[in-house]
Amino acid sequence: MKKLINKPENVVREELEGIAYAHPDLVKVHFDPNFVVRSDAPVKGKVGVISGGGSGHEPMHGGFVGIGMLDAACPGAVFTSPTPDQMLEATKAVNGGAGILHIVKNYTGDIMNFEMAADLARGQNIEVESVVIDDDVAVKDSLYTAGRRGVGSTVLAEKLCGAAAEQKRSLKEVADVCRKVKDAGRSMGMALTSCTVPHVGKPTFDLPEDQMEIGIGIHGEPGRTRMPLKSADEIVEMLMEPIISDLPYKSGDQVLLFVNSMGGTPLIELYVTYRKAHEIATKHGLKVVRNLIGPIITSLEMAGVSITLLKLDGDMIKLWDAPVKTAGLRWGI
Amino acid sequence: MKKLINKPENVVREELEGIAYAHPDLVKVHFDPNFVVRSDAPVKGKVGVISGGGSGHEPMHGGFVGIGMLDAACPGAVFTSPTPDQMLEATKAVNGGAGILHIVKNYTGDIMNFEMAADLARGQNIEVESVVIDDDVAVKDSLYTAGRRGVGSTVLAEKLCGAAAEQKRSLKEVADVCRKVKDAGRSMGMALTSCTVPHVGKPTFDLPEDQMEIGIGIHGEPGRTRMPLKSADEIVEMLMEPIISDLPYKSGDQVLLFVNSMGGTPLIELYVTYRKAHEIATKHGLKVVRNLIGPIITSLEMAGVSITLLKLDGDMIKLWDAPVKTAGLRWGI
Amino acid sequence: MPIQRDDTLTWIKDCAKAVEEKSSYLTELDAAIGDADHGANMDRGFKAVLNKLPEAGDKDIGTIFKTVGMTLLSTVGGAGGPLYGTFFLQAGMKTTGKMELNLADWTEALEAALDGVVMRGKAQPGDKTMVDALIPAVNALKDALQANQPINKALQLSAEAAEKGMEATIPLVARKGRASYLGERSAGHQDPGATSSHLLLKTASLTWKDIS
Amino acid sequence: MPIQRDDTLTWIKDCAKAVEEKSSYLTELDAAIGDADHGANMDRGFKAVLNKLPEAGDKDIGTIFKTVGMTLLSTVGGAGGPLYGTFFLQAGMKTTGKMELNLADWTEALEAALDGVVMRGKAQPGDKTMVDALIPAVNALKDALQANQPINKALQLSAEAAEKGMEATIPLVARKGRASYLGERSAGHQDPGATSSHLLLKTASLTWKDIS
Ligand SMILES: Nc1ncnc2c1ncn2[C@@H]1O[C@H](COP(=O)(O)OP(=O)(O)O)[C@@H](O)[C@H]1O
Ligand SMILES: Nc1ncnc2c1ncn2[C@@H]1O[C@H](COP(=O)(O)OP(=O)(O)O)[C@@H](O)[C@H]1O
Ligand SMILES: [Mg+2]
Ligand SMILES: [Mg+2]
Ligand SMILES: [Mg+2]
Ligand SMILES: [Mg+2]
Repeated sequence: MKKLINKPENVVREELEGIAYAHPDLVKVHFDPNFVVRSDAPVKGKVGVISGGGSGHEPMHGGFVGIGMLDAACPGAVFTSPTPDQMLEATKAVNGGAGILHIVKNYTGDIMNFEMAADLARGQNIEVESVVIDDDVAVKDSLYTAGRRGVGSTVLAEKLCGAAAEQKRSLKEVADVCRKVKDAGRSMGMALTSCTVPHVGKPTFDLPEDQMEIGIGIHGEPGRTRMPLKSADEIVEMLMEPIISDLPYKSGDQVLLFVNSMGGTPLIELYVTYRKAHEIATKHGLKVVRNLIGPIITSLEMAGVSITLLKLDGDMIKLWDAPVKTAGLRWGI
Repeated sequence: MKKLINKPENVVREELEGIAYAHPDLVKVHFDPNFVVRSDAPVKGKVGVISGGGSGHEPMHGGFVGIGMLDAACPGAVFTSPTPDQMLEATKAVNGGAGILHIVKNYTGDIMNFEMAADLARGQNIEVESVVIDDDVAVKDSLYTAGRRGVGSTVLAEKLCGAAAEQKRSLKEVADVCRKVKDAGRSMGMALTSCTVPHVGKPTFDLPEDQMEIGIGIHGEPGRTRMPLKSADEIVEMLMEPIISDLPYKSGDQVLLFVNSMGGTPLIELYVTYRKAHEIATKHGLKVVRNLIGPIITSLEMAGVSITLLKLDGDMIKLWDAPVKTAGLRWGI
Repeated sequence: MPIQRDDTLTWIKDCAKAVEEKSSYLTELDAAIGDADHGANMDRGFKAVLNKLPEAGDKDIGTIFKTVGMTLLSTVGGAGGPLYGTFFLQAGMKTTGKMELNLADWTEALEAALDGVVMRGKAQPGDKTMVDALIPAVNALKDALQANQPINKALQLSAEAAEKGMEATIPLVARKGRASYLGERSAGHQDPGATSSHLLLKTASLTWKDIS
Repeated sequence: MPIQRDDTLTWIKDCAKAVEEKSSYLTELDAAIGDADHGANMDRGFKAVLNKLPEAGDKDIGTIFKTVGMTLLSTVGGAGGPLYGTFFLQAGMKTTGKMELNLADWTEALEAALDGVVMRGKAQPGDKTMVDALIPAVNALKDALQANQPINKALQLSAEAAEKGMEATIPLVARKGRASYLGERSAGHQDPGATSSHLLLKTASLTWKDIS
């Protein structure tokens, strides 16, 4: 295992210490339980937007705490959902009196931990709504299973809901924005290499030099199929087809195209990927009016990409363009 | 070789096509010769700031073209300096009548190609100043060799000079800012893994699973020493010591601390790295008043980090804080 | 003599030891059909429990189990955290005030724990989860109780039933938890949560082997 | 009969072929002490030259060499681009208007080319660069000219001198170019640029082996 770390069990704590040193203007870091909040929290009369999940997906979520996006983020151990006490304390810390939105990725652990936290918060008279993001078309949606995983749309929901909350919209309205993203966003990812969880010390899976995994999860969960490595253009087609056909998007739709690095894939390859994704979207008549390109929702040092397509309406475009000031996304301020 | 590419010889072109699709609001991409210019170039009465270098270091330089930073960037083949015709055409395209600054990294190829371009531009009555950045303390500075390599400070120079140019400072004043960065910035990097140049198809060097390379160059040039892998804290000490002792920085100095991913190292490790670097700087009495953390000047998918320390004065801080609107760095606008 | 308060402390400590020993194994099982953290999560949780246990001082068994539950809840994370947290919290509710447990008490506590897990995770038998180890274990306890078996014999039977349930998860296609993303590809692997559940019950039967 | 205009075209085409064949080898040499691109750069450049050559139509040798130089300059990049660009541009200047070259013309052209490389790169003999192959080659040509050798013999001697110069770079510690970053560690490796310079001169001696 080749990583810039000290002891595996200290990675998350030391990361948070680094964030605390680096961004005192943006966030405060709370330890035991661990959470990151906006430096000016709680903001009176504003809905608090909170997300959280296992560490190892940076900048998500801690890198998106700040004006116009998240009020708080709860980082768990690497690839492990955080615990209810973290979410409860974060919820209390950002409670400005207008209620709290929990943006939850659809993983059993995240769901259960956030559910317990929401129950505890309600017990303390804090109004909480939860929206579960489940946008990964690599997994078949089904009532009889855990359903689809939550991936790329989560960050887009965090941006749009954060902007809506900043406008002092009500909890229901902010949650409605989140539900819109949940309904209008679809993602799919692939891996060229595995990643190595620090406390495990060896790759989560073996991927031979000539193979790739299509439909990978952000925790290294095996994908849909393993197959011989193909060209970027062919890979992008394999990711875009299930995304576009799942919703379905129709000609004339305005979309945000989000090309994400799993961590180890550098920007030069993301632009090669973006090029083809943009061309395919355009060929389908979709209008790519906004985009996001970079390592945003990562899987440690895994090489690979995911693509997210989000259908936008006028309000969503305005929310996307609204100022945001976080370590991971920033504009207009 | 596992990469999201089509044919190796098309990587740079397809990357540029991706950039053109992605950022029409920020840049125009010119093909044959290849260069990227601000969408509003040339800006009348403003010094044009240009940089360039081999591809494979993204977001540097093309990702830093836009308001408040570069007017143009010239991308060469992967790890290969661009050619004089690219620089000449870029120079002409951004010539607003106030002269052009070439920010050049100290590599023989970059120096010679920029030199020829500057001569050609002067022949067309465009005033050109060139400043060569050589901040890599891993290489001994010497009049009898090619001298130190140019690395992390380059991007900081691009930001500060871009801001100075945006204020309509004169060519000499903008070049003075660049010289200040050249004098006040020092860097050093290390690699956990090699990178693979697409047209080569195999790693530039072999680095056994238990070894690391200290003092690596951004083109995979061998470093100072190869040694057994150490902890993040020990590695950061090995990078910070030569940086701090080279200049020397003194207690009370205000600095910008820049922790850079070589491409394959994810953000979680950068924050672990930043934590220790910040502590060491602070222990030396340095005041870390600004920072930059991320994959900024990369070496394809190489895993590793570099650290840059730049001494700041009041003017430099103001220039750093000035609005910037590029794909790779953005704030205040 | 029934299970004493101090015996429950010993069981918890033995669980912590067993989880530490089996940590890599549990994580390996989780790597195959999950995300390679079940062992590390449980180990982190039980290490925290060892630190917390002194706080239960000389309190009753219910307090001990609730302390374990709260600690697991706030340190394990993932799916395992809320599930095992709920498991011990529910067992603690049923044993509030008790300083010793007979077989009926233990059976009732475990049944409440199982119900808590089902309420929280909504897994059905055959979904390839820890529930598949816990249900047969609770059923075995009930049978043993009815047959008037001594405690250690009942514990042995329940551990064996859990082991069979655990092994029976191998051919199953997961319908709950992270493994369900794999669909058919989840078949052929033993469920990590069923494995850790069996480990806790087997440890009980070993720790309390002389209690009859 | 001296070297004809068409012979120079053949030489350039043979150079392109030789560079393509040796591309991986040159890149490997560059991987050891540089950045693994010298072969790819030269190959890209000479491929572009092949496309450009028809533009030189039936022009003089100077135009041909200048076309090669301009093309290399705008397609090779790195250190090799300006150096080989200058090399051919300077050779072109010296041969402006000429439709054939005798040994004195060729020697003069190569000397100008070498001077251009030195002016551009400021390398001294022994710095472990292409200059270390070019200087002995030019010296050998001058000697052969003085000794009234036939052209093919002179070309062979200059190629051999370039080869020796190239091999002599192996033990050197680089003081110019990317390899100089390595300091002492650059010793023990053959310089890629010296190797490509030798390749061009060796190709001349093969292409023109029947010209005397
Ligand atoms: N809905 C559920 N009900 C009961 N048990 C479940 C459920 N979902 C998952 N599990 C159990 O949790 C185990 C995985 O735990 P763990 O690895 O700690 O969590 P995560 O999947 O979040 O990483 C599975 O092996 C399974 O036994
Ligand atoms: N200053 C110089 N003068 C002459 N030749 C040089 C100089 N610097 C480098 N070279 C030659 O250039 C070769 C490297 O060329 P190339 O790999 O194309 O460029 P780069 O080093 O920019 O990647 C070296 O092997 C050396 O022979
Ligand atoms: Mg997990
Ligand atoms: Mg090069
Ligand atoms: Mg798990
Ligand atoms: Mg080279």
